[in-house]
Amino acid sequence: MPEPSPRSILSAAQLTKDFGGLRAVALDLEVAEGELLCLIGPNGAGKSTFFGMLTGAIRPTAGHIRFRGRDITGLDPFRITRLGISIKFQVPRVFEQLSVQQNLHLAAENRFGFAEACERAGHMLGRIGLSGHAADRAAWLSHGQKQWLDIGMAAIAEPALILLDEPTAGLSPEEAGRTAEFIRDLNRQATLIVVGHDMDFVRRIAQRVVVMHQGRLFAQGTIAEIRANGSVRDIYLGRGGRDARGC
Amino acid sequence: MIAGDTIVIVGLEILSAATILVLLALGLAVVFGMMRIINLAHGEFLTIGAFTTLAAVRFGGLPLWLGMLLAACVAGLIGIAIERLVIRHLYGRPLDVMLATWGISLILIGTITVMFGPVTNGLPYALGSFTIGRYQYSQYRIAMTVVALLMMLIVYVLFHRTRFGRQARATIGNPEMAAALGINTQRMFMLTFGLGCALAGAAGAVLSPLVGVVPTMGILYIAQAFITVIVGGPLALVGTAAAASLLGTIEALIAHFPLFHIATAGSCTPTPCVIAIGGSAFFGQIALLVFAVVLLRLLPQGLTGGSRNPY
Amino acid sequence: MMRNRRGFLKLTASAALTTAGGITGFPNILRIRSAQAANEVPVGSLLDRTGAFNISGQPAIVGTQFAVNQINAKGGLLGKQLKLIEYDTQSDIAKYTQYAKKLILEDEVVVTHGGIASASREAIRPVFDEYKALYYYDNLYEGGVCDKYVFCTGQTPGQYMGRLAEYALQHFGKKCYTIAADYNFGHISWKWWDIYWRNGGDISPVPGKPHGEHVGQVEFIPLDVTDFNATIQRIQQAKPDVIMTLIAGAAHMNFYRQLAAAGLHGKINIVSANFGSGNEHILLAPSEVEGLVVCAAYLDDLDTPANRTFKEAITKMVGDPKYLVGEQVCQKYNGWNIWAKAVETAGSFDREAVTKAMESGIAIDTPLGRIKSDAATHHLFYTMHLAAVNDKHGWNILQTYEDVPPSDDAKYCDLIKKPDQHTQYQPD
Amino acid sequence: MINRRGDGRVRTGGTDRLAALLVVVPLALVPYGFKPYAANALALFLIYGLLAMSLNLIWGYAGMISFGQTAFFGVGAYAYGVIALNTIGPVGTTGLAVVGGAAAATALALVTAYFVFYGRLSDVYAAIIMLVLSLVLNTLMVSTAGEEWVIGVARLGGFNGLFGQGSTGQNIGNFQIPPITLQLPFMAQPFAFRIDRTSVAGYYLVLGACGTTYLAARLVLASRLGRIAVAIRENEARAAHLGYDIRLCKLTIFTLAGAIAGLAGVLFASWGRFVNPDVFGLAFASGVVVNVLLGGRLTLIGGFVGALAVNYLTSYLGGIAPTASYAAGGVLGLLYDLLGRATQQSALLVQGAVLIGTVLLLEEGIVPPVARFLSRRPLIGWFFLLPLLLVYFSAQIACRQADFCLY
Repeated sequence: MPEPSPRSILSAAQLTKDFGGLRAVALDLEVAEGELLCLIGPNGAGKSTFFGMLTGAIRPTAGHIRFRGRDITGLDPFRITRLGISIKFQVPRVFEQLSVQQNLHLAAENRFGFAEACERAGHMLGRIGLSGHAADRAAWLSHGQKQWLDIGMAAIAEPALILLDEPTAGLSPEEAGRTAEFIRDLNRQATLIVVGHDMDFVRRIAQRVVVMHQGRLFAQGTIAEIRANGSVRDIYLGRGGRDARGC
Repeated sequence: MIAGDTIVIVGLEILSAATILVLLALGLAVVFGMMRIINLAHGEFLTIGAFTTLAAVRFGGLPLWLGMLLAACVAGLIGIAIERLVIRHLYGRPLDVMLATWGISLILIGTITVMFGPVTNGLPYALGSFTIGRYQYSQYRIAMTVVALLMMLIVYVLFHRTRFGRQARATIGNPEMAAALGINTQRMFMLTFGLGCALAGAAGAVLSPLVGVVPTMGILYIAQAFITVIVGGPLALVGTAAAASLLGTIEALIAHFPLFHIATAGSCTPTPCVIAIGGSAFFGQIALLVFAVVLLRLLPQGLTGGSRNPY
Repeated sequence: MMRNRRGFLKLTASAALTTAGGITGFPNILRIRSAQAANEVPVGSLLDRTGAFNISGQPAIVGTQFAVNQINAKGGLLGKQLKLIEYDTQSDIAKYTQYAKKLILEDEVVVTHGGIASASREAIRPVFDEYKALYYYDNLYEGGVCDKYVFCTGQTPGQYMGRLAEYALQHFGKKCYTIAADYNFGHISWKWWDIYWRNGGDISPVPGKPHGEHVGQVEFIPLDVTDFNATIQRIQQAKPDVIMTLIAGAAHMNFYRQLAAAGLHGKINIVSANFGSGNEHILLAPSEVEGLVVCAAYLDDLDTPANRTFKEAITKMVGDPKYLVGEQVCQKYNGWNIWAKAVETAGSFDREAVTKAMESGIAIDTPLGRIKSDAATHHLFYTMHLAAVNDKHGWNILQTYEDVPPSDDAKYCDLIKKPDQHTQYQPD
Repeated sequence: MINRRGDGRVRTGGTDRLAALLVVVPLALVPYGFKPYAANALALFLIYGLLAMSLNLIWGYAGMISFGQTAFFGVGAYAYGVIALNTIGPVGTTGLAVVGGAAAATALALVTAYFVFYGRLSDVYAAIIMLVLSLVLNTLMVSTAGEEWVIGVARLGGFNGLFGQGSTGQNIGNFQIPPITLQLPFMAQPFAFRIDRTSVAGYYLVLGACGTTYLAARLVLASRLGRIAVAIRENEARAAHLGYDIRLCKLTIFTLAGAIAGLAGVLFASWGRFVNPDVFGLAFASGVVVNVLLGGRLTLIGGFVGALAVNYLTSYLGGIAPTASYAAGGVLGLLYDLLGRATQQSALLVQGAVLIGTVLLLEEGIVPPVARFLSRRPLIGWFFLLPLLLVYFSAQIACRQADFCLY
């Protein structure tokens, strides 16, 4: 288990992505081993694109991503995952036709092999509170349960860095609360970058908050500092100039 | 050493080859390229067009051009009927559409055979010929090129200069949104499909004075049509035009000039056995297919794959 | 489980049988047993009623049914009625093999006629050889089949090329450009045409006889090519006196039409091996093909009493006075009749007896004239007609030759000296 | 494309045994209950079924569709033919040819798969590319009629199909493709697997091959590879982000499928002792897809069921002679005439209707509903269907073998 330390686990240097002339992301960012970083920003700020580049789903136009000192820019998703970065997408992506247990097992098998994956899946079922649904088809789960299953799948292979894209999207307040606990719990083993929308969820988990706007790092600091920052409020209220999508 | 008139003739051959590909592919481009529907019955709509023209001219005594117009309409109407009866139930299930359209093509072939019998028919050729140096060339082939251009113009105007076009593009781009904007998406799909079939019918009509008209003729064209559309990529018009001229050039050139020879085993008279690569219709077709595959390896989305809006 | 229930099951058996007969995918026993009625003898026919080859298949079926009906109407063969078992091979090669096996193993037919394309014949020849069954192939084809169990009653290159070459050399000139279908019919026919053309109409050189030569390269046209543009330009480049076409199916329509469209009709003479067998002379305008010369076995313009009555009877059966009686119809009719003759001569349906009878050189008079079986090659001596397309979708018969031998097959094939052959030859 | 209801593993333990019995018993007994033709036709249908199963494997379980399985089928058939024609003389067996045939198909599949999956072609394009591959091979093989296309004694023979030529190039149809001929340990001399009046070994060879391949495929699907394949079918991107090498997995499964298609091709060439370019044709290619869709794309057995259904139907239609094909004049006559000509086209019309019907009404195909029925009402299966089959076949056998017929 990596102890929290100032050592950087992930660094993005002049990381840029253009979509047909539009600059979606242009970012420099350092993430320290073991920290729990919250990434916020208005719609189209480029958060998901940034995640896409971290996981290899999107090829950067320019710039570099280093993971534990190794350049992973433009690697295939599966290779990046094998290096220890895993992601949960904004919309839960689970294997709907497979049972909950099978979902988790698949996620673990690649790293731990069949037998161990079974017990780890069982264990994870407990942690995400779906023990009662082990044999159910994922398609039958509620939205919140799917979110948890997806997080579980991202975490079960014990990656060093977990990316969570809006883990509370569409959850009720108390569900969000449980999710927050679970995330803090995960942070004991892994570094986390969480994209969040609703501020009090962010407040509950974040150590450091980074605000993205129009693809750039707009501001960063503790949650308190960010809340104090007037211009941040402005961009949330849409006073910060054109939105990055340019429409 | 190639003489001047030969060069001109080869040029005309290329033009003609490209024209035929455009004719074959345009309707499919509208349906496959825009609605992402694999219409395996496309060839049969060519057949329908050809037979309608035949019937109109032979039995109806109409002038050829009128017959062709009629052919387009008939094909279009049949297309719409089929869309209503079968295809509209299958949107979002591309493979099932493919299967259904295959069944439709069988039924169409059967029905046409029942109506017209299995024999080869045909219309006497229209127009005369003109002379280039040592060669004579059919005027009708030039006329075909004109018609092809005309058809493309019509498609362009329809989709870019009319209300229908805007609505259709909106629908195809994002059905839910279009519906929310109060566009009758069902109707748009229906009309787009109908248009595709009408174009196919017109193509069949235009080809009918040139080729034997048989109930099974559609099968001969379907592969070429698909290749052209796929190579063309998302842009229905530009893509088809580009792909057609590219593939047409390749086919015509390879079909006209032998590239090299390969000696093989086996006893031939006169010995030795050689296989001439190029210089025959066969290698024209092979070249077309192989080129298409290689090109798709390089540009998986086809020639116009780079562009972002698919119309 | 079955044992303890047998009693109960026996009761329900018959019910079960009928249901199961319906649901399981195999011929119901009832059908099999009723197949052999006392005074009936089953005979088989494999033709393409549907699919790409039905152009030839449907007239062939007309000829077959007419022949069998006529034989039965005359009281059948050896006192037995023929029970015609037809299968639609749907232009699918695998179906040919499958149905051939069915005819032999299940319907137990005494003879099978059929096959349109050479490919279909080659697909089922192995089956008939394996089961030692009798097979008749009644089509004009590229020649060379030499098989103890197979009789080819269609005319072969030796019969339709020799006289054609002589005529073309005499009237058109010696420079010939050949286009051929890019499959076996085209390739093998081309080899024969090369021989007959260069020898001025004979299978081997004859000193002092005018002989032809080729200009340009022989061109093999893939089956699915409909655009002859390039070919036509190459022909103009080569400037031949005469074009020989060894093409098949719709290619005929397309080629002559596009040739005429390029304004070349009348400028270059055309001879063809098989033009007209698809009634192309009716479908194409005189302005496209008038003057084209063929050497054919059957032409519906043959003005003989035999042919007149034949055509009447056919149109009556089909119920369409304008029905075009083409070569396909007559070929199948002749094929069945010469088999019937053989059966009567042999006094038996047995394959070996019938084969012997065929090899005794029996002859019959047909709508197209006399045909006589050739012992050595299992082909026929033919009556051939040299004819040119006239200006009213008909033929001008220029010359008629009787007892034209299958000289090409005779060159390689002798099933009397060497009976155990099941192969096809081509010229070297 | 994924069906939202069935998950492809509908059948459960007990029903599995029942289903197996219901399938295996009749298949095993056919040669004794019917004339040799039944075994012959059934063998062909099973071979088509095996080909269809190769598509089931990649489509139903890995979610990748290929219209070109026929390419591998055809290559397998041709390769078997060429090698067998050349080796049957000197060696006396065709074991090498069987291996070679399957190997050739596998190799082609491997290359194609690399090209498609590592070229990142999108699904529809990939599917069509496979079809194009098949069509190219078709055009190519059709034009090999010339005498320059000879491999050893094997004459490719263009449209007329593959034959062994004699010592001279003139004797082009000298001998045809031999049936699979093996020298197994317990055999005195090489044994040719044929299906005729005297022997049905060929049928059991096909049946055995199909059964073994089917079980092997089931094993593969139960393995890690199979689980990843399903994950890919369900959500490719997610599977990739779990660290699975999608392309490698696809490549493997696709190559396996190619090998199966090749094996089917080998059996086909050996069954008809003939192969010609039609095996690469458009009709045959789409036929495979049809079989799979009709039988059920999400079950391995679906392809077999579809192939049996379609082929039995078309064979049956091919057998009905046209009624009233020639009619008298008059309006009624015209109607008769139309009816007659329609019956002539029935093979096409009915097949087309079946296709459309399946797509519109039977989205899952035949197997899943039947399987669900059996698993819901196993008693009907055990105490009605199974006995029914046993009775029917015992009666048939009694009739065929001992000529003791109930009617």
